[in-house]
Amino acid sequence: MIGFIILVTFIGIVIVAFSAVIQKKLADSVILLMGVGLGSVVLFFIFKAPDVALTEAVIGSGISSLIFLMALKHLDEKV
Amino acid sequence: MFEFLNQPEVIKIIVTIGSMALFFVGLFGLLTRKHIIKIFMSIAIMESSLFLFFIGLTFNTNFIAPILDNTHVNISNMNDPIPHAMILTAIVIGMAVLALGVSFAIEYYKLTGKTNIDEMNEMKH
Amino acid sequence: MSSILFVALPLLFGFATPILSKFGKDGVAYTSMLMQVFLLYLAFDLLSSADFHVEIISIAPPLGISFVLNKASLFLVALFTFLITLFSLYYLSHRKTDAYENETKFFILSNMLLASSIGLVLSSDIFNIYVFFEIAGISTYILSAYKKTPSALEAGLKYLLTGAVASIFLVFAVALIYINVGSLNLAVISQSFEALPYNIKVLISILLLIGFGFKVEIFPLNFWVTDVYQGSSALVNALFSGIIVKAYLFVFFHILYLFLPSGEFSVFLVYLGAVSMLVAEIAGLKQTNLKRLFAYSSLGQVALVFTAFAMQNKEGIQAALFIVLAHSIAKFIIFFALTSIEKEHKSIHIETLKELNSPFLRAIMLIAMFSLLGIPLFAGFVGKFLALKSFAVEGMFVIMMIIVIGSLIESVYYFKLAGYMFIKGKKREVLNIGSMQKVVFVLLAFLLIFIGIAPFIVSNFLGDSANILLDAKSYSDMMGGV
Amino acid sequence: MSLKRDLPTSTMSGFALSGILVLTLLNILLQNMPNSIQTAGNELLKLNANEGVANAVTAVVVYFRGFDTLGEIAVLFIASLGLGLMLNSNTKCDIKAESNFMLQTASRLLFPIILLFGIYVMIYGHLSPGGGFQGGVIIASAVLLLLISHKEFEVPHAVIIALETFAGVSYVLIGLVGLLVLDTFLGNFLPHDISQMGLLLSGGIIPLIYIIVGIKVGSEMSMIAQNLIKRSNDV
Repeated sequence: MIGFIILVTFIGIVIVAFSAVIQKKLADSVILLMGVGLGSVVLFFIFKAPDVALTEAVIGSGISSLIFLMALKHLDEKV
Repeated sequence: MFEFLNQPEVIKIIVTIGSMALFFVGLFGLLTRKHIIKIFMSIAIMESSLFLFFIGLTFNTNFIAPILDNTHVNISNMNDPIPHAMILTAIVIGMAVLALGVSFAIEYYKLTGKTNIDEMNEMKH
Repeated sequence: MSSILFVALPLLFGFATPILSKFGKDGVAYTSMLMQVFLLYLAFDLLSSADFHVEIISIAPPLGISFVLNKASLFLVALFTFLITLFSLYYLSHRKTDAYENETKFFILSNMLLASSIGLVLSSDIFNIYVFFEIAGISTYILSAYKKTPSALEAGLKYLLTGAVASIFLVFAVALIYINVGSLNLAVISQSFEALPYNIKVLISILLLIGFGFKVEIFPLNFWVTDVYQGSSALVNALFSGIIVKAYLFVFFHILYLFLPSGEFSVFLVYLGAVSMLVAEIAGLKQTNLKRLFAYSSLGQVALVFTAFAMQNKEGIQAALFIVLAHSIAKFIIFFALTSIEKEHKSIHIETLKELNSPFLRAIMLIAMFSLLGIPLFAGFVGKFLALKSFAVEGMFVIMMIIVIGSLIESVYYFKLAGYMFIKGKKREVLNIGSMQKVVFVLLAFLLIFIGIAPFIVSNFLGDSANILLDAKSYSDMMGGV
Repeated sequence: MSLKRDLPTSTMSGFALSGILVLTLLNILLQNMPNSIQTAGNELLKLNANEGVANAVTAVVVYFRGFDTLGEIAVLFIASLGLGLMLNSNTKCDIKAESNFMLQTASRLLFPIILLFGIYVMIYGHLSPGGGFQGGVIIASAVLLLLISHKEFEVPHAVIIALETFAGVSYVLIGLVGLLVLDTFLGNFLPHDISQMGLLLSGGIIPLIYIIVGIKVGSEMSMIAQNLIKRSNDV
């Protein structure tokens, strides 16, 4: 069961990451990046690394998304 | 039908292929995207792919997380804590460098109004 | 006194700046100057007492992190501390007229740069080297973008992007090493690195080469260097070419000698270094901006050091360490002189050298250029001579020829510059140099001449450090026979 | 989004180049799948048994490889210093969206809860997953919530700088005391015997350092958030 979940999560993360990279509107790609962060939190949890999962959740998808969204606000991007 | 997926070797292969695919997406974004924030995002994707690759290959499915509760469970079937400590530090360092890079990009945009990496040539003239 | 103070004290002073700035406006400047002098005393004390040992941090090596003090690393520690003290001395007198507006941050960053370059040189744990790689990187990014002008910000941005990509490849290499070897200690890795499958060994070496290649300014990966030099201020360029590049060079080859003692890839690296020297010198010919010109000359000299290190024999490494010493001192003189010129004449075009109206500065710059050129009786000559001798001994005449051609090309634009020094034409108003700055200039120029005339005091010390660097066995014995 | 129009040749060549690179990388990795080897982690787990710390990852992060964490704190300190330097130009551009009443009351309600959770994660770092970094950033996200919802809310500048300085200086001083007492930098000089494994005060200096790390990370991240959101004019 674990292998199946890992496979599905990895496929999901790669698809979300690829669409985040080729997305035209930057705000959408930041939100898709949060999806990648969420996916990697699930994977770290499956890999029995709770500390890393918590750090990735708080910093990887939390504060990084804040930084990117604030940057978009300062760069006057069409949000 | 999905039982064969649970063997450790198969999981290691899935993790390698998956994280290298994510690395490919990040590398593709780095090489082709022009907007400075997109480039920082691709670097963030490359970094998280490496962390998944590293933890994915060093974890053992039937071991438990390296947290002892007070029943003093024997230490033999515990996952190796060193990669967790390394990745923990690397995530925070990656975020600190990204935050600094974004502040450079903001200040550069305020002065010159450029966000496209190809247009950034103040030095050529 | 333990060698951890080299990292702990700058961090302590960095964290405590709000307290230090309570002691008046110059509180931070003078306390950090005091600390650097103390570290200088500590470096020479460790060097003279020659107690080469392993400094344990929290738990004993193979599992814990430790600092390894031997002749080679202590030589660089002493060089870096000496140069940073002169840097602060020069800045203290320079800032009377052209201080950076929030100056405490400037002192914190230069202290952090010192701590991280010493940490890079001393550390014996590959992930700890990655952490110092990042500290050094992040303080150089901010130092290069310090002036906040568009070109400085672009320089900082490009430097940060290449640094981030370099650290990704380094993390990949560290991850692969831990997965296959199971330990992070350099001595343990060096013992079981031979037993790894050939493909993995090649992959890890390539990733390390790319990761460090950006920072060591090797040919395909040094596209960003000249923009960063031109964008950032001349004072900070002295730190870049004098201290931080040398730390990365030393760590890369220290790791290479430990992992591949048999020198499997050394021929490829020698050719890579020689080609990048040639390309850098050719590109430097038609430059009119002085900072860009000296950036290309730094690329050429660093590539020569890379080639000498890549020879992986005693003479090569001895020559490389010698050129590191001579090049750092000469480049400190050049970039300090450029700072004074830039402050006074506001332009660093090549023509301003003609109108330079300060015989003192012209004499000092002449000494530095002669040393960089390799004119006998100057430190640079001894380094280049030893390097050419090491290529000849190994019978690599193609490399020797490339290096000689590169040096000839370099001498073309250096003689052009030297010629400008003697032109009698129209002179600008007199450029006055502070008394403290004069002391720094004279001290550096004296060192260049003294080492040039009497190289034997340094060369046998460098010879022993070359042997120590090559000897992976003694490194793991020092680590407690791991 | 028609693929043909949107992907010019440079993107296709970038796609092909990175594809080739990663494919060669992949087949090297797949051929040499690592079998599980005796890593240094197992010895550290045995060593951790007598450090009296329940969360082995915290023991490794703070004590066995404590120098990395000190270096990492320096990276975060320099990053927040650089951000303060870069973003303090006086062009103040606050959030244009007028935050309505509901958002303000909700954030005022949520702030203490998130703060409490962050402090819990920070203090229990050596017993349950979590610790200084995660707890500090959770506290910073609580501060961030207020920054976004209340336009006039400014992070109390003097308090944050005092906290940050206290935390940084005491971290290095603990390391130096370890150097004096046990002759190893960051040595564990406080009593840490095995009997109180699960208790709050177990593990000697490890929980102490992680709380200090939490204070430092929390104050620095809130400074970074403030600089990004409000671009306040001094740091």
